[in-house]
Amino acid sequence: MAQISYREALNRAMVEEMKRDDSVVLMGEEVAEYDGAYKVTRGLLEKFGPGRVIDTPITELGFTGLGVGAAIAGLRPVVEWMTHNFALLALDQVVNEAAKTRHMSGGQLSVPIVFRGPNGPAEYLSSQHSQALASYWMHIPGLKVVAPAFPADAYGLLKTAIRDNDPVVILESEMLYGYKAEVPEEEFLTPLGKANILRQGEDISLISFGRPVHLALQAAVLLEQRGVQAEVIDLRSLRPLDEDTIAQSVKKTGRAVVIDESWPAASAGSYIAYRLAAECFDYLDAPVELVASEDVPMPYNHALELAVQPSVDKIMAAARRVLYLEAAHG
Amino acid sequence: MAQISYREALNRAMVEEMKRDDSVVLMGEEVAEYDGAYKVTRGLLEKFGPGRVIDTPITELGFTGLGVGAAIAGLRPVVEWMTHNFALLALDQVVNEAAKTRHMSGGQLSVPIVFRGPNGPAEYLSSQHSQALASYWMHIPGLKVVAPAFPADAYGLLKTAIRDNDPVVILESEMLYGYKAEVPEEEFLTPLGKANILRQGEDISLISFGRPVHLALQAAVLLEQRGVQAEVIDLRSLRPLDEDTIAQSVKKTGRAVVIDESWPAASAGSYIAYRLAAECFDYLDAPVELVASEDVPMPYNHALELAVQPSVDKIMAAARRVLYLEAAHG
Amino acid sequence: MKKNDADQLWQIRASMVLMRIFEEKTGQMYGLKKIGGFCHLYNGQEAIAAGFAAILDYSKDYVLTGYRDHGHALAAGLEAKTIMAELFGKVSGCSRGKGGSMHLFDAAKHFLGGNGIVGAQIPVATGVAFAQKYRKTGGITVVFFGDGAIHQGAFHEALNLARIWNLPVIFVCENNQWGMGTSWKRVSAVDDFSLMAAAYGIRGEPVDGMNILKVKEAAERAANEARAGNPVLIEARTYRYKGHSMSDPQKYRTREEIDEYKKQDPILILDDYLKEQAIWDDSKAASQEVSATAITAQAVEFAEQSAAPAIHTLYEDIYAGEPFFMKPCLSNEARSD
Amino acid sequence: MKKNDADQLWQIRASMVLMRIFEEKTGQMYGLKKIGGFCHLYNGQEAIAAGFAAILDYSKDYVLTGYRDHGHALAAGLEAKTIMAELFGKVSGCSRGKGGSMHLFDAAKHFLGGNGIVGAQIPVATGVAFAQKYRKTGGITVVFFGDGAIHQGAFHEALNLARIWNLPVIFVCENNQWGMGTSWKRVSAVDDFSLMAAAYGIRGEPVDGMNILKVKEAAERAANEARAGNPVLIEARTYRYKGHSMSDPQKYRTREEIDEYKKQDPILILDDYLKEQAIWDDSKAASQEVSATAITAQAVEFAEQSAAPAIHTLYEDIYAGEPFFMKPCLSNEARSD
Ligand SMILES: Cc1ncc(C[n+]2csc(CCOP(=O)(O)OP(=O)(O)O)c2C)c(N)n1
Ligand SMILES: Cc1ncc(C[n+]2csc(CCOP(=O)(O)OP(=O)(O)O)c2C)c(N)n1
Ligand SMILES: [Mg+2]
Ligand SMILES: [Mg+2]
Repeated sequence: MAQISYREALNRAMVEEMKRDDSVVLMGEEVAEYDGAYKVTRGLLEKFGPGRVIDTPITELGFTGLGVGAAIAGLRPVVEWMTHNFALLALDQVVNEAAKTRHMSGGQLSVPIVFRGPNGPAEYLSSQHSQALASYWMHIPGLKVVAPAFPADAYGLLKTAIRDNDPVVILESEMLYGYKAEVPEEEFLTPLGKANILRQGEDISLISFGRPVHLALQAAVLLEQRGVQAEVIDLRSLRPLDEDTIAQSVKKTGRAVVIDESWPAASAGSYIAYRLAAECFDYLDAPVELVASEDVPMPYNHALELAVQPSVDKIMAAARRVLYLEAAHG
Repeated sequence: MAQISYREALNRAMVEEMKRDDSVVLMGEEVAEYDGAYKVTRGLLEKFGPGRVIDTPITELGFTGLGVGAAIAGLRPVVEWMTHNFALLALDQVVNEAAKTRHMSGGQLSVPIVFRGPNGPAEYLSSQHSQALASYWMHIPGLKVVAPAFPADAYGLLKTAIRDNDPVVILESEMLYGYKAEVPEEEFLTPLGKANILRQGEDISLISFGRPVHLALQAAVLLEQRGVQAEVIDLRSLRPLDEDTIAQSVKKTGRAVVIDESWPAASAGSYIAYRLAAECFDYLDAPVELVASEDVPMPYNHALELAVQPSVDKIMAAARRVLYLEAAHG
Repeated sequence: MKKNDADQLWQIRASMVLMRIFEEKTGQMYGLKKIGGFCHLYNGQEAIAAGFAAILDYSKDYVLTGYRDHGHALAAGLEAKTIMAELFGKVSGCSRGKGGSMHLFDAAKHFLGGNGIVGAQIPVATGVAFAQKYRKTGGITVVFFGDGAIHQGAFHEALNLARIWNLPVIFVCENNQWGMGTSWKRVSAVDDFSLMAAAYGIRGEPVDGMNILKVKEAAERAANEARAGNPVLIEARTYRYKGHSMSDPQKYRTREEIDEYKKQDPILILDDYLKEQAIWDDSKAASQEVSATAITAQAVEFAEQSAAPAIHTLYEDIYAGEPFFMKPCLSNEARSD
Repeated sequence: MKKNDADQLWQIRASMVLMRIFEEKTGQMYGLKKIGGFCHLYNGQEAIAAGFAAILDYSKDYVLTGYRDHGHALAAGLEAKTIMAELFGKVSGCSRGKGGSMHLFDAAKHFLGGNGIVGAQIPVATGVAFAQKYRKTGGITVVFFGDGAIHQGAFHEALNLARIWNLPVIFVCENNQWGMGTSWKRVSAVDDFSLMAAAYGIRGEPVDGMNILKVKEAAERAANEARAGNPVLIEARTYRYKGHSMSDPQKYRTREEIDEYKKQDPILILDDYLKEQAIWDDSKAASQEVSATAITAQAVEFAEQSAAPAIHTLYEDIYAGEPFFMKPCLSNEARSD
């Protein structure tokens, strides 16, 4: 099995789907001639030509809406937002058009579109460029929302999303684009809505999605060194949410930490933590902990921006709390 | 004490603050010559003239951003969004400019602005016009967010919001505009961030904000008829959130139902329910229940749209569940 | 005048008469509370919908508009009864009672809806045109919007996209001179919207939107250009007779102003023309009124007698495949009623 | 030439030389990883910031721009050292290390920032002008943005607002011909942005943005009009010498293209003019370079030696009064470090 990067995995998924189905087109800022601001779309222009790989002006509302219309009319656009931060300008078209057109038309119209791009903090970018916006998409019925943490999922989820007949929002992470891992060479699809148990454990469940999954895995290693077996679950999908898998895990372990790089209030993470608190009420030995970003806009200074985000230390502190371990032990 | 409507209370607050401080200006679609789409700004043009009460073109992003700039430069704009649904077009200016300018400037600049307008469903409006968007604002550090349920709070919170040196989002409800109740004739301010215990009770806490507060009060009456004493708390403010008041109540009652007309996922209501589950872990006799809107876009048909929203019946069903009462008893 | 042309004009007249009578009835039904919410009537603007519909090829062309969509839906060939049923919130409505007045849809008739967000349909329509060009269907897309919508960023972003990609789309601003209670002049920096086209290197044309013949000519010109990949902006100057929506007291304008415009009523103008051309026929005209009245009455009848959607349908039409719902949600009772 | 005029030109030269040398140093510091993230250099565009700064009255006028803001900050009179300290993320930076390269601010100097969202500063600036008019300060606001920003809806909505309310604002499009790797021509329907002004009934003027004298003249004209309540759109044609940001490999253009533009370098053009006018002075010119180099070196020194912000400052500068945080949040340790 080849080791390929998260970026290459996304690229491979698009190449395969564009070959397979000529209704797939890609549009966004710098996706064509520049090969993508983060080089995710490298080589696509060359392979598929300017009719299918299309640079847009910097008009997020306009080209997102254009993508929605193209989807209604039968294409399968993949719209790249240079980052999710800029998608705030396009939110109306996603929430009021993409998510609702099937409904408002009484089921007549489909909007098979994929919105994708990096979400969440990168480095040294300050507050307008470092926002984790999963919660905004997860809130909206009519959308599907996924957040791959590994190259194989990036590949398999993007392929499924492109074939899906509903609008799918994909939360990537700039910090993961260079991350390499094995991806099977034969084609496969990853279903939307299925969590992945990355590591089995009996003592505590660490539940996350996207980039912080990697922090959870690191925390699990540290916990193991202390004799604690952590189950690590990568949600992969936020909408639908695989409640069965996480509730089953927490009913087994009785303890849970949810990790989400969003702000805490009205967030993806707090919703998941609430659902676990409700579903596993009779099984929990401690409150469900949520490790979120600090409730502040992201500062530029690097030490500060790191302090704002979830970290292995913060996960360990939360784990100690739910395990009722003394801090001194950590 | 005079009985005045929620609409009149908002109006009175604006009149007083505009008289008091000439830096207060009002702008929005139809606020001046038309007296407001929902007549909240009735008579203001006549009182304060077209220099201070200003009709805008239908350009939510543009005039919201203009308001932010005017606030940075020292005015205290009150920006009326005809409804919060349309504010999705303006979201970038609220999230990336209003909420972050103080921070990005290292504390140099203030953005004393109020964004207000009706939020949540009215009647027969279908899915683009019937959205409860509290969660989007509550998510964002740098904002303050309030949701009055009564004329006196509408008055007192709006006055405080106008004098506040930070951006404040006010969630009103079209369905409450005509609601009348007593408002003291002498001037007063209602602090942001303080919940209001509307009714004391020992058995269960019903916690809500905005319009569903009235449903909670009705449910409390029905519960009392069954010998159950419900404590009803009107949060009034979502950001800051008065956790002390609600946690204290739930520690006393051991049972809580949170009612929020938003969709359930990544929502204001689910966050509040999570916080209670975490803070009151050792006190809860049952999981915290959340009564939210159904996770669907709002249909036009009236019976359907009513079925989508929180109702007294749904609150009663949730209350029965947390009280472990048989449905047959209800 | 050729027989064919005369026939077409009479057909157009029938369509305008139907719109007018349908809307009058809609107003009545609103008064009887059979219809609720925002309901925006099209009276006075009929020549625009009719003029474009007359020259479109609905086998490949598409139409999108805003919330003032009853006239456009009729023009696109939706049956009056499915529209009325939709207004009544019935499951037999063209949007299954989900959309209501602002969200009429008929995919088969290439009528891609009503839209409640001012200006939002403009980029969406541009995307439909993108797909048409991509698929080389030879079709065009026409998108209607108001004088209020033209200031929205969505309009400007879409026009630029349409031009740089040479999309087959016609942007039609129905300037009925009021955006709710706001005179278009108070919120606009220019007094001729067709001027805005120059900022996007496309042709702009003002047209008398009360005159069906002029609208049709302009529509034909624009359609030819659009089919060749040249988007066009049309400003059709018109006037709405009724309030913005049913709840509008209309204090912002005078009865005289309305009456003045009614003198140039689009149906009157067409009638005058038919008379000028000596193809007027009293009984034919009268029978059009009778027929439209009958169609409308049948529509009301149909809407009245149609079933309301079952409560469980609120969980339908959200996703293509297996639906799912983030919890908490209504107990299962509702789903199986 | 009058002595005063000559002095002013030499001052302008000093300012442009400082921008150029400051940016070169910024590039080096980025290479040394003293600066991180997105960092957009202003080399090549100096005449625009300098030309406007020369005619503004900073006691009442305001300036806003995008993320390519170092040159504008220097022009507005921010000290090089507080800018460099900000780039280094130090607490002595002009935004306390919170903003970084894209978010330089100095309220006292009426420099209302840098902005990271393409086009977002345009409505904000229009609002500042609204306040100026409301308060009758006599001041104007100048807002700078790129050729990429001009397609954003925010631009169009703001221009319409500025005109209908007669706001004292100048919109300056710095057309450096590239929006990241996209040539402005590929994404624009027109080849002269000043044409867009007509859609809003305001005057548009193209100006050679490499020529400080022409920029200054245009700025003066525009300022006079803006002070009288007539907004103006200026398209200043220019060129950026460096990559879009520090991480740009620039495959989309040739070395020759860049070299061609460097022949019309704004500092060279000014030098030629000073020579033509016979007010050139070799040693004065050399001393400007020396002085700018020294200022920049001191700025680096200052930035190096400044303290990093304490971790607890991440909880500051969010609200005016008592701060509050939605839980969960970092344990109290961090707040009291
Ligand atoms: C984005 C948005 N803002 C505001 C509204 C509320 N609204 C509905 S119709 C309307 C006036 C639109 O006027 P115009 O575009 O001229 O169309 P007309 O009603 O005259 O057909 C307004 C402000 C809305 N639906 N969407
Ligand atoms: C709304 C938004 N979309 C996209 C970006 C990413 N981005 C940053 S700069 C840039 C190019 C802007 O080009 P231009 O306006 O010409 O300014 P220049 O960089 O040439 O000064 C883009 C696409 C952004 N910051 N904001
Ligand atoms: Mg109108
Ligand atoms: Mg540029």
